[in-house]
Amino acid sequence: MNLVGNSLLSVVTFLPAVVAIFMCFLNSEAKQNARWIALWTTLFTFALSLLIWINFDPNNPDFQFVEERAWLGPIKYKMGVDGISMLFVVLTAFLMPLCILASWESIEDRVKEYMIAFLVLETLMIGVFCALDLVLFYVFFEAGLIPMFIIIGVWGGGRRVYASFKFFLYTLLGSVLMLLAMLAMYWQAGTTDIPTLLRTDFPVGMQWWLWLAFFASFAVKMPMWPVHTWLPDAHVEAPTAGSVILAGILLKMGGYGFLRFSLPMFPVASVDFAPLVFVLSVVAIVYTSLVALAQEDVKKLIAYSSVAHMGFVTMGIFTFSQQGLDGAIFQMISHGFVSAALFLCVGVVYDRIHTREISAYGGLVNRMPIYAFCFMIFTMANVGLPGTSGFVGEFLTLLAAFKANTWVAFFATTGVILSAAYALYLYRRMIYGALEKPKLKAIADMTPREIVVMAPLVILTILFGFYPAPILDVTAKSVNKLVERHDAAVKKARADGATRVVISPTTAPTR
Amino acid sequence: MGLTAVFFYLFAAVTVMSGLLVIVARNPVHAVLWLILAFFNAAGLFVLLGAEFLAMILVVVYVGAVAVLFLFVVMMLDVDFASLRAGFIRHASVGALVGLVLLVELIMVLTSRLIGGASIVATKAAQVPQTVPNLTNTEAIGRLLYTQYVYFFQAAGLILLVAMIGAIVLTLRHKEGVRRQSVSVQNARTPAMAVEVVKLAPGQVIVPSGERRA
Amino acid sequence: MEIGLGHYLAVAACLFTLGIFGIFLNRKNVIIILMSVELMLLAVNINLVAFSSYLGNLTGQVFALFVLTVAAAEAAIGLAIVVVYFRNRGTIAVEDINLMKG
Amino acid sequence: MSALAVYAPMLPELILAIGAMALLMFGVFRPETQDEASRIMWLAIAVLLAAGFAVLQGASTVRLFDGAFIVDPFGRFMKIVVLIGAAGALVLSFDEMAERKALKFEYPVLVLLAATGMMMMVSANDLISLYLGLELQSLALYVVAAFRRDSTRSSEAGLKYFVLGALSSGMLLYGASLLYGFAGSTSFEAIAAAARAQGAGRDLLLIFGLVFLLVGVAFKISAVPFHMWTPDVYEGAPTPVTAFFASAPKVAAMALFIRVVVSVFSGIQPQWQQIVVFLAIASMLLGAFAAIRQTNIKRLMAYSSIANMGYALVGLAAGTVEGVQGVLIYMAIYVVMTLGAFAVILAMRRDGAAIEDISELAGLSKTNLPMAFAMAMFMFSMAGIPPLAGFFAKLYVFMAAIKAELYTLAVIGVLASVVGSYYYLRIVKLMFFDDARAPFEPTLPKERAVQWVAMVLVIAFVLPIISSPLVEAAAAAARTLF
Amino acid sequence: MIYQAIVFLPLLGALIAGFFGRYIGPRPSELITSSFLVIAAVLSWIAFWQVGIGHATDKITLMRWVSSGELDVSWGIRVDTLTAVMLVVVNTVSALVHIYSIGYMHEDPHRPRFFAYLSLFTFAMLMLVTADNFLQMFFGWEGVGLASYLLIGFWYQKPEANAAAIKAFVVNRVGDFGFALGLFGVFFVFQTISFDAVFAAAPQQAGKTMSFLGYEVDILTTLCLLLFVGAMGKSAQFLLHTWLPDAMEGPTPVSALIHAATMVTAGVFMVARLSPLFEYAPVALQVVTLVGAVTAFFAATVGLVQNDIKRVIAYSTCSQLGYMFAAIGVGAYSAGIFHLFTHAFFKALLFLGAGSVIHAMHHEQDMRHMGGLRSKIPITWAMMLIGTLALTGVGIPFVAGFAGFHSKDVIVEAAYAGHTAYNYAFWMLVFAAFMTSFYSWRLMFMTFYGRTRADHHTYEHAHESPYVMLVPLFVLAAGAIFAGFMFKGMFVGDGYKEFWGKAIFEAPSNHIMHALHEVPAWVVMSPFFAMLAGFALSYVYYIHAPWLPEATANAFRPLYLFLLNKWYFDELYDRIFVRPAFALARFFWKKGDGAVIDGAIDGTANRVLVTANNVAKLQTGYIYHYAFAMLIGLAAMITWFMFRTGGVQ
Repeated sequence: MNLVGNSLLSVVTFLPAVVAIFMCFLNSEAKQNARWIALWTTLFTFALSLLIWINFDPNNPDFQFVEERAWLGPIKYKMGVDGISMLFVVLTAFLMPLCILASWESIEDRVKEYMIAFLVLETLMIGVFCALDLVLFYVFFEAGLIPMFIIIGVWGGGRRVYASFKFFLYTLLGSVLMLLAMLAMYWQAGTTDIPTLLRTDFPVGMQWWLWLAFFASFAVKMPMWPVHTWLPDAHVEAPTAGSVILAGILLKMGGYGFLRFSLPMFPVASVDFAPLVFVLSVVAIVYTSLVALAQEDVKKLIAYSSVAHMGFVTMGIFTFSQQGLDGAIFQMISHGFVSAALFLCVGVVYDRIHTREISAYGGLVNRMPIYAFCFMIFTMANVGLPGTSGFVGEFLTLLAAFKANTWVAFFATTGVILSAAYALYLYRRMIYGALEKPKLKAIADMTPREIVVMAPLVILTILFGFYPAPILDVTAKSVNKLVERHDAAVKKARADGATRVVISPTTAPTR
Repeated sequence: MGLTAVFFYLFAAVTVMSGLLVIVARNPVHAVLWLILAFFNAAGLFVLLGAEFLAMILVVVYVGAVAVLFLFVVMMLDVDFASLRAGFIRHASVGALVGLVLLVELIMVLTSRLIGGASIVATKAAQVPQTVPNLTNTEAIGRLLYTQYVYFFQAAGLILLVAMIGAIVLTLRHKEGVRRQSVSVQNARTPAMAVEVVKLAPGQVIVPSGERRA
Repeated sequence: MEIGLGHYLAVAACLFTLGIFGIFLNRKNVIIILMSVELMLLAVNINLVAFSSYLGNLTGQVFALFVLTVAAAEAAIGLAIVVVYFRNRGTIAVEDINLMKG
Repeated sequence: MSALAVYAPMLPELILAIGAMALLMFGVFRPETQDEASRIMWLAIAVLLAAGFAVLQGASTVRLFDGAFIVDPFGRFMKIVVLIGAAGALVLSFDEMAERKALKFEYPVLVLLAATGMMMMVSANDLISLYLGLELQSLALYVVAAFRRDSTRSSEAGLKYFVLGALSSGMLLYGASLLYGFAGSTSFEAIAAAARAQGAGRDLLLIFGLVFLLVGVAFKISAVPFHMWTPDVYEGAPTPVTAFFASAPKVAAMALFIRVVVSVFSGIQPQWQQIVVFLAIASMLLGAFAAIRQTNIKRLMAYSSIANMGYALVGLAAGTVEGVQGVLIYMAIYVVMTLGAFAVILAMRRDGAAIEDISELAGLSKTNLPMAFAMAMFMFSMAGIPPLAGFFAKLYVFMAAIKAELYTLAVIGVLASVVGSYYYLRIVKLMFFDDARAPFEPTLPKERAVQWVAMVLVIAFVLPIISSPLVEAAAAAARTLF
Repeated sequence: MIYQAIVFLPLLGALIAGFFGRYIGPRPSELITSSFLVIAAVLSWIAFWQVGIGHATDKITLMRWVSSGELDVSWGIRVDTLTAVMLVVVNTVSALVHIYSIGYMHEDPHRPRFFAYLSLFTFAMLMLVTADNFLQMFFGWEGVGLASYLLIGFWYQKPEANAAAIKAFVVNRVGDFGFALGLFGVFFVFQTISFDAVFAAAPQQAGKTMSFLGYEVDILTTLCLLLFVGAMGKSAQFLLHTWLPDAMEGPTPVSALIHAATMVTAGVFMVARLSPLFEYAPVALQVVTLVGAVTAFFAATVGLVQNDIKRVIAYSTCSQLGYMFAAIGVGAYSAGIFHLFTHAFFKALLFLGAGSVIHAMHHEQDMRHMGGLRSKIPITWAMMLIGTLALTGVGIPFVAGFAGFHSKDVIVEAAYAGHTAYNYAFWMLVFAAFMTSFYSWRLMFMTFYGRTRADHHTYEHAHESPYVMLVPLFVLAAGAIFAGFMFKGMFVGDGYKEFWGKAIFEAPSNHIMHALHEVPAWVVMSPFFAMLAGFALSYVYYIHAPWLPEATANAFRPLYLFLLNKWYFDELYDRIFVRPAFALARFFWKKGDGAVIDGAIDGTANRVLVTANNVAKLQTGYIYHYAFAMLIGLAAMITWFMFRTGGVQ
């Protein structure tokens, strides 16, 4: 621990960016150097992030590894993690080396810049999860747009310009309102310090507006229906590693935001708006699952399935229960590597055939058994089969949803059917069947490098399916604290006379 | 109605009328002339207000310099006046409406508020330089100008400097190929520079050596 | 009827409005615009002098003096620019001055 | 000595004015060569720096000439920014001008005189000094706008700028005359005292004076609807001049704006607030929308600057210390971004000719990555994307607006910024996503230097070592006005 | 340790065959998995002995699983009589199928994968039956679904196999949907999903209501119904049965193991396991009866006319599962499980026999192309005959008979004793027994008797299967003959309560097991006569007068087609679920996402561009317009303040 003193989080956060700055002075022709530097940096960052996990005390619900420095007057540079955020840091650091590896050969053009963009992106993403100051959070949250915009736009596919603009402007539109809300919070509470704000009671009327503003940002980022359409476009056009990051980490920022801000800071508004979130979540699950069924582009299909899965997350979060929140976090982590893995799978064949049309494939299992195996594991995890990590989160969120509202649980559970339908349908069309397409006749199975990328994901998918405790234990205490504080705050507000007709149904059994 | 009022109305009416004619005159030269008339009458108004020095300046500087400058430029730029002013009133109605609104509002506010009683005027005159009775207007202004307002005076000087530089830099041209007279060079010319004595051998041809000329 | 401050201000307002009018009504000769500006400045001067007179302090007149000075400088620069423009385009019709737009 | 020491606070202005005149003499009596002009350019920069150094000397608030001239921390802050803008613009000017053999010694002299005018504007504490400073600046600017006198565009720019500028200064003067009539004095303190009187907020004479005066100043900061000259002049003027226009005069005019509304009209804050809110909203929206379809990068920068002024006004609309602080920070960052962007624009040269078409930037990242990267940083910064400086600029003004509960204004502002980011992104898109065109000529050292310095500042603003001095200085400056 | 071995040996086998099959080769893979299964089967019988006879129930906690707040679920092994019975069934049949497959699949290049799947399936099934909580049961539940999916789609190059695999999985998921909701409901009501805790708390919840989907409903009834939906899906009950016949696209051993003996009985097992809940939910039990009876009847009718040998058996399976549910529905859990137990033997026998036939006929499955095979493959014939006798319930009333005789008769008696409205369950089951007899014999006659309809080459080369395939048949045949007779006493006899222990709960009011012994004699005789009638009719149709089937079909053509097309369920579902889903999907995609949402976004973007154009047009380039704009701005401000302040002045 003393190796890095009390700045472990800062080191993990900024190490990639610092390396990126040095890489700027690297000779552009030295592509291999750029790759190796990026790989080692991300690996080292991952190792450091494991240090965080190891030294993390799961029994302490408060922020840990806290560091605070002066920054902009009242706005402090403050970092720290708790059970809710810590795992996202590790997840980010974990996915990064895989991204670098996945781009090893598929990116030939402007390799150095590509690696720099990813390293910078890593810093910004980790920063989002570590930031304990509103403005600092916003800076990280929003700054990620720049490298992602560049990644999609420069190394993306045919409609990359449209997709990158849509991605950028959509997300920006959502988050500027959040910025205003943050400023309003600053003036109300007199600080931008997140731990302090977590203890601040905002007036109920103000909570509504603040909640809506934050919602605008996080809903887009999640993305929730109906502001989800940037995602399929962005996914389709982004290079493989970009999709991986997009699905694996960037989407999680929305859910994380709900957990970090909306729920604890605006408890009453959260309760009041929960029906809205439920409706949108259910629509997301059912609607986008159906849409996924009709897709002809494999990346789009996975993108839509991501939207559906994020629906479970929002639904779980707004049940305000331990299971719901645990489930939501678990779902996000799990989706982090499952969807990432699916995009990597797509990348594997895309690198060989250069098309994402589902109909261009078929019968891949004949020549790519290892690939088919991996794809199957992730498909099943996507379907939410018990024994894969995809199940635990879905299960917990649905469990909690049933308590909150049976209608929600009812419709959301239909997602279980639909996800099976579209995922297996995809698998059938791509992997099964006879190998008839001439282009596929000579397709080769995964290379050792690709296997190295996939193997950890396969292992984690299965491991956390059977033994999710490492994740659930870490989150439990912090989530518990959040839930208790939330309940207390709502009770207090209601007792203060802020009675308002709440549409959330009370389904308490008669005992 | 006193004599002042008569003159006021005379000057005021002529000023406004000639102002109007400035902007509607078909011929720019006429416009300049109307402008000069407006200045003259405005000077008259100044006199009525007791500002003789400014009235003087207005006539000298404006009529004598600025307006003439206008006239000079208008005539120098030899514009085909006939074709001008054809499409005079196209959006005039909208413009007139807006202008009229502005005018009405201004007059409403300025007159209704002030003709009756100059209340604020009376209360607020104390802390600023007063007109001194035993000094002429010119003298009073002069005293102020070089003491209290010297800063402005210097600044105005800078402005005029800028105007000078600007006018020169924009319009002065050194035309290529135009020979200018240089008196000092002419005077400094010596026979040695002008005459070349060449000794000629019989049958030798004189070759003009243009290169030698400085 | 006593001639009050308001009368002078009204005259100035009329001149000022005329000046503004002249600027956007005029489509043909840019020099007329410059003259309109002169009218506006004249209006301002009348205002200043009238206030000065009725307030009984000289600041207004001094101000007017500087306005006159600056107006002269402005006229010089303005005319210089007009000349430059004329040299380039051979016209000073206001309607032709729209090379740049959008 | 002691008599002269009284005037020490106006040393910067004296340095500039005397320097300008000295250089004028120097220029007139030296041969008219590029080298000489270039030397004068250097000297002018030195004069600006000397003036800046002089500004930094002193800390208190001093009034001179019966209060017509004021030197206070607010003024010092703005003067420094003005001088940086002017010096930066000069640095950018001379390579470009020398390159096309158009370097004339009058240019630095005029810039110095304009800078003098700006300093006077910043220090103005009297309607007359306000007017004279403004005119000194404006007249010099009219001339430099038309400076390339053989160019139709340049002369048209000068003409338009001049005509509309004259109109605006007429309006300003009319307002000044009304205020004089209202207060019986041209001194800011006297007007402020009168405006603080009971019921002043309902006195239309005062209000009209305010409106006319603000119209005149709004013209100088090109706030909508008094912005119309901006695109045309920016496009037509020689590019180094445009860079100058976009930086220093804006700062000076904004300083004037702030001082006028905050210290002179503090008594009728609700009234001027309405005007400022209107100007801010109109500027932000128009700036955002009109820029979208531009093809000329200088025009684009013009609309961008219009929008930027709108954002700055958002902070001013708050009318609080935080608001003014926000505006100050905004202007400082704006100047840096603008100079950086123009350093890139000036480097867009091919076959000895400057190129102004945005589409010519296509694929710049492939031909000149450092330049493309710098430009991208400026664009993202202008779009207000963290962690770049432009974000913090917006952060501070919106922070103030939110505190003042100007929610509608803030919401419109951020939405406009989203629309606006579209065209900034478009430039990034051209440079990074599109296929490369023929490379530009190699960037000249001075341009590159400005690009790099500005880029480093824009990126490193996030570090407290860069930002906190500025933020604190702005806070101190803002406090002096209240 | 023995239980861990039983459960995890198959998993180990699956992992070895799955991951290392490529390297160690097919034969070692086969041997390893099969021998593991044999060991597991032997251990299962030991366990059965210990638990069933020795009443040594046990509970083992293996590892934490999901814990979140009040929810705390662990992996565990719960062993009681019910589990033991299932262990025996699953492992025995599975072991035999493994062995059988060595022969049946010997030409297939992907044998390691096949055996890995088989073992994986067995593991999942074992997890299901040893579950100590709802979640682990759900794990096994879905796990068998996965294995079923993989095995049905084993021949991935066949499009029909793929389609069938997806269909199986998705339809099962519909059932799981109910199961999942029930599971959530259980947690919601009981704050736990551990079996013991839930069972202990169930009586207190009897008769209470909760709000579900806006209705106030009886808690236990609702939960049981939801859970039963899961059972319906897995056990291919009426409405959710459509996947089972299609699942016959998989290799035949798979059909024997999964779609006859084990997986499809999971639903039956589940209801029996949850008897402490169902006992307090009489309405739910009535539904179970109804669904069971209807399925028994419906599947039998369809089975009458099918031509695919495996499909006939599949519908038969479906029908027999209906019997089991009918029994459970009236409260005779032990009868249902007893039938499950015996059915496993004879149905696996029939399937494997059918597999042997198919093997002999070179993968010909259509009975219309068979006939006269008795002489070619006599051992298979004999085995099939035993299976048929067991299935149709041949035996001497009040004395003894084949396995099916004992178990089915108990069910029919229970159905009578259960006093359903108009005794519908009884009559439907009896009629189903008649049809069962008819189609079973039809199968026998069409396959083995008469003149062959196969093409000459195939017929000539038809040959008896190797012993590796036949030995499992012998074992199963022994079971089909003796299982009923031997175990009747234990399962449903007088000592049944002692045998089952606490594994099956009967409410104090439930006297069905006594009542069924006191039904009238004609009731006891009725299935026997139904069987005889079926046999007779079948004999007439297919041996005596072979032209009759066609004539009958022509005479009742609509009915024939209705049955042949399985009551048009596939078409119906295609119309009301599949096609609308795809249509809706496309609609949401193209219209919802495309036209509306993206339309709005792109429209907004276009509006912005148009606005931008218009705004840019304002910039005309004319000075007077610029001046005019300034004037308007000025005038507007002035006017604004005039009116704002004007009133006051």
